[in-house]
Amino acid sequence: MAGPMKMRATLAGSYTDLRVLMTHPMATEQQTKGQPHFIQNLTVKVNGKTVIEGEISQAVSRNPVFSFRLKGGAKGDKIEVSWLDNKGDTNKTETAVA
Amino acid sequence: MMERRGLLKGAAALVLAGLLKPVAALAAWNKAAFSSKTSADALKSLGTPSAEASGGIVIEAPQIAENGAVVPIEVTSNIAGTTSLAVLVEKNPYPLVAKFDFMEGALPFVKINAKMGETSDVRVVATARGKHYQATKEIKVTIGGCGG
Amino acid sequence: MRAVIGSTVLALAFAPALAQQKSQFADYQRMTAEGSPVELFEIGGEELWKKPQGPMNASLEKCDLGKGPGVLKGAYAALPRYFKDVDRVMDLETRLLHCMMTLQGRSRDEATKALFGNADRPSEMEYLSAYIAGKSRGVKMAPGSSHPKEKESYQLGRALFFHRTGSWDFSCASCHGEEGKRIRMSDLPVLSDPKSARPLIATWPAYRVSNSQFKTMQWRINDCYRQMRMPEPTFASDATIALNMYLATTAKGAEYRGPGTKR
Amino acid sequence: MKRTAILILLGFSAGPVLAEPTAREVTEAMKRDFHPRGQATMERIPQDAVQRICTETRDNPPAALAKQLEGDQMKTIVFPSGSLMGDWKRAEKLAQSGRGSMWNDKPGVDVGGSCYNCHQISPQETSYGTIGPSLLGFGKKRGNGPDVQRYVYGKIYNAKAYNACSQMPRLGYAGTLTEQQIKDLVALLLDPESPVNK
Repeated sequence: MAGPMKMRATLAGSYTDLRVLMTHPMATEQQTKGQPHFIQNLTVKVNGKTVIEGEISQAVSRNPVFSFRLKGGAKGDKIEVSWLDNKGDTNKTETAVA
Repeated sequence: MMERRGLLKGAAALVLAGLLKPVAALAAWNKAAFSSKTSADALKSLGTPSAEASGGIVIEAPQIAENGAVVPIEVTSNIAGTTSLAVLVEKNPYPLVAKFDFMEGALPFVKINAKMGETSDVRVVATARGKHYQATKEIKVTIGGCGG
Repeated sequence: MRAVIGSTVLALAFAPALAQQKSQFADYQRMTAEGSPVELFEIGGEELWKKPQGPMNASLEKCDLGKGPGVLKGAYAALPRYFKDVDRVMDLETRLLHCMMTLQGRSRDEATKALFGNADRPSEMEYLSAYIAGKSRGVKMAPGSSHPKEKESYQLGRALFFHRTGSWDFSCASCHGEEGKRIRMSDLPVLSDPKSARPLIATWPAYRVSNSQFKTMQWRINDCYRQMRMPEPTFASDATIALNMYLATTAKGAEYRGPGTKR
Repeated sequence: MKRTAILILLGFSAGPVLAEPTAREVTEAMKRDFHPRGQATMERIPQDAVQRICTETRDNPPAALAKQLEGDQMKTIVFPSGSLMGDWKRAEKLAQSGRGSMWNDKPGVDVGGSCYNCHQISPQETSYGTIGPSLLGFGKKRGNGPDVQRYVYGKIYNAKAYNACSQMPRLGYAGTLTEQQIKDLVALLLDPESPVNK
């Protein structure tokens, strides 16, 4: 079962500041004797439309925290962030721009 | 085209059969780039084998890190038309840490926490309008605590 | 009186020099705090606080942390303190364990199975501590100091702090007793000095980047004794609570700013 | 002045209601509230004379008492015959490692001297502690004659023989390091080929 995720989206003048926190071990090959467990893909959508696609490695720190910036934005815009790891686990969270 | 449709149909069938989660069937992850043991190989696999040094890429990170398990790295590209950013830690066993594609609606900016095994250059490669640009910054990793 | 004024003048004269001596890790510490996942532990802790568990299928929402059943605001900042119902001084984790046993009907063995967590084995105690400590943000730290057992706990904690023993002859003060020293590159705060203790204790419990895990004061004390080459202090024992009491009392008056993010 | 300070520490400063517990009372509390784990047995809890007196005097015993303690500690040092210089190349790893004697260490396997935790040693290692003095260029300044070898060996074996309340562990006396390991560390500090002296 995936642990909690948390996201905050706030208007910061000309852009929207997005901060996402994910619970994940991000275990490396070294730590697991060859059985790494880490998030590989993440997707940011605004009102249903994909705006950022990320591919990440086991070198991202445990419990990943990402910040992104979205062009413009308005209060109430619906932001969705999802991730997928190398074992097929996924999680997602949604928030509205504040 | 036919082949692609066939593949998609196959994936859809797997999803329906409950064998694959929908995201898993569609997500791409550049295994060759992430398995590369040098940044040169990783960049080749990403399709950005050479890049021109640019002051338009700003890497904000501490010059010296208290612990390599978490090293905050913030990247901004001021190069017009930037559509992707790749972050590499030169001396990590697998240098490529992350790669982000920015579509309409996103600014070419990202902040991540990366693991660093030792003091190393951090390299950022940006792609804008089909051209590749890069910048590097050294981050010193220190040892703290009793080492128990 | 004159001496006091004299030293104040001296302190002012040296203030600019001191300001320049700020840690070379200041940028690192600021950026890791900004990008800390510590909030995840507060969120997870809130879920656990409200989740019915144990043979009595009860949540912890009626747990009295000293401010009355279920009152969380400022509760952490007032710990450790004396609890009349058990006639004993308790710190946060000791009290939580007490509530798990009394409200949820759980056995001590079961409730203490995963005290110090890691990525594969999360610790309920750590998540709960994050949530509860977060409810004291902005509150001045004021551990109990009036009951004779609170005074006794402080005195034992202070004596433990300076007590040299174990294979390597260490006391807490061996490392945390002299200004300006460090282990490897880690600065060592003088924890018997309120000036050093305040900013530090006011940000525990904390997400520790070296473990990439949320850690509590019971863990901090346990792991120091491990590295001091000592036997293991028993979780929630009077000695561990006393050390906690000594540190919290030394830091009293500091505004709580945790849960923090540390090396 | 010094004597007054000691009297205060020994209990006269405590308020009329509650005195700070004595070292013996603290030992009893630890026996009650600690438990053995791995190689860290309860035998590590009772204080010996050095630990008790250093605790009671806050590491500042009267000179005569300090001298007596140091003399007693000197008698614990077992000096091997012949050269006390081992292999500095092996010692760097020992100096780097912070393992050894902890409840989660395997006796004889996970062993180190924790030297860099407190000392600057080889110039290549920039993450060094400052609780102890810098040892950079140690042999260059002092040479590596038999007396210096004996001093370094003895200091690592039992630092309390030279300074009763030193914060440095008694690495040989406590059984953390073997004779050969201490010899290797002596070489790290004294061998002209060691990076310490380059």
